[in-house]
Amino acid sequence: MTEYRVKGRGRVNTGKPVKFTFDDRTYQGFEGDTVASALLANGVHLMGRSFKYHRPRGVVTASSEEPNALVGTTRGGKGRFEPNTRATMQEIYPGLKTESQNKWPSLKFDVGAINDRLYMLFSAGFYYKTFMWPRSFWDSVYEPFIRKAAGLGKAPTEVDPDIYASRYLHCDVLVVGSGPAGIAAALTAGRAGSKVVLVDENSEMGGTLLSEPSVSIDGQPAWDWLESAFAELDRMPNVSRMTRTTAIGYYHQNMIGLVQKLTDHMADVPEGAPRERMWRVRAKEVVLAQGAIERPMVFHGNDTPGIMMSGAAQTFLNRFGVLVGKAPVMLTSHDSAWYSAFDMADAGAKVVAIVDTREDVAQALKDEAQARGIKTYLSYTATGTKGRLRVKALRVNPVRDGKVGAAHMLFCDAVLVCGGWTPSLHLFSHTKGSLHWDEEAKVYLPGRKTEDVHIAGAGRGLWGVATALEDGSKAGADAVKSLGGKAGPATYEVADDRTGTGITQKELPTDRSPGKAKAFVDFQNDVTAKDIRLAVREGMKSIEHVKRYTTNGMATDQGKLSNMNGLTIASDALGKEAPQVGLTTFRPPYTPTTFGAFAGYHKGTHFEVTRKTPIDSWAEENGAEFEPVALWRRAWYFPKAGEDMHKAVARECKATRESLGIFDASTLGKIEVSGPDATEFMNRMYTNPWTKLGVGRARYGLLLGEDGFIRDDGVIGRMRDDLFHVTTTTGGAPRVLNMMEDYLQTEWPELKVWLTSTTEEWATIALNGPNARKLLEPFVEGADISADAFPHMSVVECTVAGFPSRLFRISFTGELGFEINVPARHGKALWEKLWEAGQQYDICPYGTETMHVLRAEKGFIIVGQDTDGTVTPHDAGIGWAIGKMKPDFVGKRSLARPDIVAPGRKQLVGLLTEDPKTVLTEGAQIVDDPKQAKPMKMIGHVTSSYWSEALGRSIAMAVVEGGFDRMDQTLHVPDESGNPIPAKVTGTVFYDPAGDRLKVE
Amino acid sequence: MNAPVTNFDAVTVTVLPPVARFNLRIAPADLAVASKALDLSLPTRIGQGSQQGDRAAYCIGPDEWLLHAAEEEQQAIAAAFDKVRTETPHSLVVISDREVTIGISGPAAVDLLSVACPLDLSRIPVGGAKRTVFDYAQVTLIRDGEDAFRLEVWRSYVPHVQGLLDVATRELAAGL
Amino acid sequence: MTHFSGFSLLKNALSGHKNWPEQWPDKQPKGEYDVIIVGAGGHGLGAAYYLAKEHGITNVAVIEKGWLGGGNTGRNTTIIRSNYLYDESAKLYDHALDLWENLSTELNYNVMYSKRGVMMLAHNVHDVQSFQRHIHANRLNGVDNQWLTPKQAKEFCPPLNISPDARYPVMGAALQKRAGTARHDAVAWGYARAAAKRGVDIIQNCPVIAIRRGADGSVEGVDTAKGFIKAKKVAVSAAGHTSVVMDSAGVRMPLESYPLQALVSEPIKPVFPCVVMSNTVHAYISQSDKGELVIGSGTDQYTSYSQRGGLPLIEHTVAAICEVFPIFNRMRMLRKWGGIVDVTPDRSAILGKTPVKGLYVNCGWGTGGFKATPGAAHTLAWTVAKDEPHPINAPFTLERFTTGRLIDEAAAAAVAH
Amino acid sequence: MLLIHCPYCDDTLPELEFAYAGEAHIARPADPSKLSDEEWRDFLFIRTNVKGVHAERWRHIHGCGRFFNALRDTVSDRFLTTYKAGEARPDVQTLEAAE
Repeated sequence: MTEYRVKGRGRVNTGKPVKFTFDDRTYQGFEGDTVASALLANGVHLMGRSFKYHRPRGVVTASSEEPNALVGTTRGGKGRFEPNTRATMQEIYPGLKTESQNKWPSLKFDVGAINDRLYMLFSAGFYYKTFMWPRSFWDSVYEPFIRKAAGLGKAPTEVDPDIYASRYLHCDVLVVGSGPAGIAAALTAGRAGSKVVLVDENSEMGGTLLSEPSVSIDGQPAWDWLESAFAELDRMPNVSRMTRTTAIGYYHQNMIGLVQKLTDHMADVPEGAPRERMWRVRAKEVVLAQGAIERPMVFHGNDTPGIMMSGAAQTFLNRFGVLVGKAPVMLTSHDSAWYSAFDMADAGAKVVAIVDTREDVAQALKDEAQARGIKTYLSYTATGTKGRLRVKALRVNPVRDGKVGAAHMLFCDAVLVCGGWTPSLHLFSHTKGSLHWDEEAKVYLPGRKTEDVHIAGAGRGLWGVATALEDGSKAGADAVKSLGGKAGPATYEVADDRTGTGITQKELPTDRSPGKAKAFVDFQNDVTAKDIRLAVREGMKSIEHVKRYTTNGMATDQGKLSNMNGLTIASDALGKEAPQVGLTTFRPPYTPTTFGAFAGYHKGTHFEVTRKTPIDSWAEENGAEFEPVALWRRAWYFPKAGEDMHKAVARECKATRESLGIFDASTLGKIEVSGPDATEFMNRMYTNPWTKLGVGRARYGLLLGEDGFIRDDGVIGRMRDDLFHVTTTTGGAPRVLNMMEDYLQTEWPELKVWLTSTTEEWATIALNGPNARKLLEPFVEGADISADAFPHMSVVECTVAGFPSRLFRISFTGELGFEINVPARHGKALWEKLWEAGQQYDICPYGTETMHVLRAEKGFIIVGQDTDGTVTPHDAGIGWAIGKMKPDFVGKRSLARPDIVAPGRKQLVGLLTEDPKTVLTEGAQIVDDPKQAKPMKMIGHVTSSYWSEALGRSIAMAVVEGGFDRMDQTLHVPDESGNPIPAKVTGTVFYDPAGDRLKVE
Repeated sequence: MNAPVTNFDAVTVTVLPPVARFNLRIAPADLAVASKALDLSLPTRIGQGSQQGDRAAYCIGPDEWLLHAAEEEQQAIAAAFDKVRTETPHSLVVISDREVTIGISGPAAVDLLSVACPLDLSRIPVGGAKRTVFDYAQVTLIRDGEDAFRLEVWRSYVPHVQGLLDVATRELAAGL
Repeated sequence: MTHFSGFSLLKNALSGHKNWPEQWPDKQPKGEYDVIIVGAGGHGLGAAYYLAKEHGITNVAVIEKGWLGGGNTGRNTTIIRSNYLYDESAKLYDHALDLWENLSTELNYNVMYSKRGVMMLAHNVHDVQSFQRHIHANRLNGVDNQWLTPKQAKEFCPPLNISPDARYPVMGAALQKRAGTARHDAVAWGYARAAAKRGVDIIQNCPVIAIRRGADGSVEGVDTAKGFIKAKKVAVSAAGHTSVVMDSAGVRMPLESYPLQALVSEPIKPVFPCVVMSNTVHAYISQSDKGELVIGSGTDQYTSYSQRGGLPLIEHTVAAICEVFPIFNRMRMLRKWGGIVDVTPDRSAILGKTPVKGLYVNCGWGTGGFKATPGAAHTLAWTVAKDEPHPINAPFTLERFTTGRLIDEAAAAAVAH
Repeated sequence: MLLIHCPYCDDTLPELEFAYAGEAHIARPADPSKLSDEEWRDFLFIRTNVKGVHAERWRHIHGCGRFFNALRDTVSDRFLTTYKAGEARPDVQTLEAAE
């Protein structure tokens, strides 16, 4: 037993000692301890340094709103370090390593504390007023200096090896908080048969009852009652309980995010177990029973280690069996601190005094204090402390008729304060529900609701165990009723309930110059009462301005401790009531939440879907390099030993043009457009005319947006009078289908047409090259694919290698070409058969890069590369694809807009560099006069640019202002280093303009 | 495709053998014609299903049905519908290869699906089906029993969905 | 109003800071002004400042429904850059950048403009083509923007994951060295203080009910919660609420307002030296001078004024950050908030005159408004003062949606094929 | 994450199954060629962007696939009702009276 541990108190397992380290020193606590309770048990209060002044700081709370005791933790091993962990929430386990933060060289001696001496300078808004002279110093000196000073803990440096999980959960009633109110709500709703989920952020449930063992409920001591209540809840199959589970955010329509910590308290973590799990709960009704948060008191030196919340001291004593001090002074304006004093006295502490700012308190309290020999000072203020690393004394003065009298010292080893209680309404605020100001209690309480939510207990400003139980049960019953069920609130017999009252106030009156007082409001961010008054003086009249100007409430506790004190002081300075000054909005998450928990499974290979074709595995086995295209990964090129991309692509191009290439086109979008009105539908959607396209023939189709710009294209085959096989670009498939459905469902519902995506029904293999037919013919049954019987731009249903197939004769390369569609499961088998048989023609697999080169040699555009969403069919030189006779089609009207028909639009042309060896950079800009000064007049840019093996020179496509009228003009393309590269404007068909290569017999 | 079969006592995940699968689009008024052609009366409410022997039909849209049958029946069924196409316009598209079916069964089946399916699974009736999402993938979820489901997943999304199911299965096995 | 200087700072420090005056008085409206600006964000306050400073028009009121700087100015992720593609955009944002560089001195208010460099990641061949197009265009426009190899990118930003096996491998990056961040609140406060000093009235908590027009159709003034205020010129600079205000003047806008979410992590010691943007995975990140990682998300899919925003989007954004910077997986989110951004069909702003005489508008900045603040404010002031377009804002008209001369940065980024 | 009632499925389902599709009741003109540039601009680009009850389109894209309309309060994001494509916009007063 360490010297501050009290025998017979607390719920920690004294049978199970646990060793852990803090700043490399080993300490012992017990199973059930937090880092904070274990360190306190060892007499350690100093746990951190503040943000701005690096002042020594001790733990001030026993809960998740802790602003001071933030430590770095790791269980050892790579990548498991994390900063800013609350010592009050982190349970200890064997092997846990923790370290203090924001200090150098040591926690006890920190050079950064020099800032504290410059306190007078570092006032609110300091940065905005200075560091401006000389101007040049900002970038080079001041700003780097300021950034160096930033931050609390160190960033992790390794990749996190842990797994994070997520789960959807649907329930009738979600109860947040497992104090008396929450438990009562869960019991009532559970008994009524509702599907109930009860959650609490702590490692065990019970809330205040864990710190109030002396209360008895229905004749049982509080802790026994808890046991039986949990037992009953656990017996109900419709109720589940989750500890270490924080409700982080309240989203639309009763969706609540819960984060459950699964392994951070374990010495040995089970294989495959996630560290945290994000629960996305959809609850029909929500009960918020989050209790209230104790308010600090604002006075000079109120941040000295050893000063903490009185409720925290009570929790450390009763839940953890730790006396935070042996000679504490209580400083309060609320009865609850008196009870803490009594508990500590009863546990063997010598309570030096109870200092209360109120003029008087209930006689019963005074009697109990007297009975324990505790001095009491009523109508007193605190004006200072002694001690730097640990409080040694509290300086107190009487206040008579508003006048602060002579000071005297109360020597002590701890000061336990209570400035009142603030209902915890953070989640309620996430719903944008309104808060109303309770003039009497000086707190905000829940007002108008926007969701199906009930607030119970201290969250509604109610006080005491009996009231909480009653109110919680009522909330549970209300929830059941709004679900259409029946439930009456249960009643509870409560004895020894310690209810109380109190007041809240601004910074305490003092006999010192307020200008010199360091009376902290936001401990972590070092915001003092003086800073807040200064902000108001400088015209910051809304609490949002005060917050942003002083950073009050922006620390990692998000103002849980500081907002109300800050508001009280600001409104006092403004001479207004709090509601007129406002309240800063609480934002999710309720407490800081691990990124990993949000990312969940979406890490590495699961970060995003990677779609793979049926032939993908062949490409992988054959050494393909891949490129991501939309969600797909596509074979980019197939390098042989020692080849870079350019060598490989040159080889693939040559092989295809000279003999035979094979290409996996399975990613192309495919849509089945069928129904009696299919032709009419196609006429309205696409620019081209479809009426005269015969069955068994195919045509290039062009799709515009209603704004007249090119959206997508693809070859479309007519399978039957009432059936089209539409192909789209790889990335465009989902968009095109959605766009078609939109027009069909909402604009032309009268058309009898149905659309079905068949992208993944078919594997698509493209064969290109003079030997394409020679290879394919022997495999084909049920169709004659000879040149005359099966001309260019035809489609037929047949079998290929015995597989049912839709066979197209089309060419995206300018060579004799076929595209074979077979049911996806046969794709790889067919590929392998063709591959085998193709060896006699030196068949060459090629990827997307070669495909791009071959099509560019023929001047075929790629939507999204040669067009960019501002290009019309005419701009792209494919005006021929527009059905001139058609009255209307999607985008037609926009083509008549003034600036679309105006001269000087950018048009797609070919570019041939004067030096055939020079390959232009895709994206490079084009100018008329390379000698002009910057900013230069740019007349276009290079959209596609490749080395053409077939032509033995470079080729490029570009969009150029008035390009069609610039044929044979020489333009200039400045390269990376600005040297202009001369290039001649040409047509876009570089290779085989007559198209003879298609006419292979 | 032969995917690994992962399981522990509470849940089993398997890739099921292919079936003949169709997407049927037809005006509800003409439903009788379709029922006749399929020789199975089609359900009329979205989410409902009807089964008979190897044949099953699930209503997944106001004018959309997912049809299942034994592979060898594919051509016969296609032909039966083709006969009535001109007088009763509709669209029957073979999608046997578009999706791959993953079977998920066992006491923890619902938990496993809940890792990435946002639906309240308790509201999906046995014998019913729904198009929905599993993580980033669109799927059709079919319920065969209290703790037996099928996920029909577009072929190219299968590696992603299976990978997730694999991670989640190990997570369930860890018991936290 | 005290001039901020080393001397005034020291003097006040020694006197316990008791003597700092108000940075701007909280005014009640007069009956009439020469110009009324609706919306006291950085844009509106800036316009008022430049009207007074550059055009000698000081009888100006800036009317704000809430607190100044409380809208998108105080809610954005403070990224400042000018490496835009089209000449029109590049000129406008670069004009802003020139003003940013001198703003602290000009306003005698440290807006903490930090030239830490903005790096945009390319994750696929299409990104590379698109970034090269930007870089070449920027260079010829005299805008700084350079191409980095993955290795160079990692040298510039050490936490970056450049493994080629990543789902979205880094294939390179475009870096604008001159770009960076600024302290968003200070921009609004600095302009407010400087404008007030020149006689501009800043009227807070005064919602505009309607813009009033006379018989001849021209602007007469605005009806507000504090009564009617006369003015022959009214400039609307109300971001997400522009549609509502303009509608009251009978002008319908090509705008939609979407929720945009952002978040910060807990503060950590300096680890992230620059700004990194990845449009492909939707991740925008920098580290504030306080040590928080400041992270921007994409817009939700539906229009909204609720400032709430959904969880799935945030989950995706955080996942994206952890994908590109895996060491941040154990960091914690401290605070998440939402703003309302007004988006035009071509993702470019509308800035200048309207069909209504005396009515001017500055809107449609989408997610990019903060970086434009000084440039937009400066050229809007010109247009209001002279009743004619400034050469730089001239292309950003309402008419372009009729004629089809769009400035489509979004489309120019196009789509993967 | 919103919950949305699909009028075709007659079921209330998670937003993840739906895609927003912009303002509702902007019908494509029968003969666009008859429209002035201004009228065409209005059709293409001008939106009410109302702060309050907004008539908008959604598609149950990962469900039944239907486009439908909704009335949603853009200040609270609360849905007043959803209705099938082609149906007239319901009257807000009667809706709120019905609640």
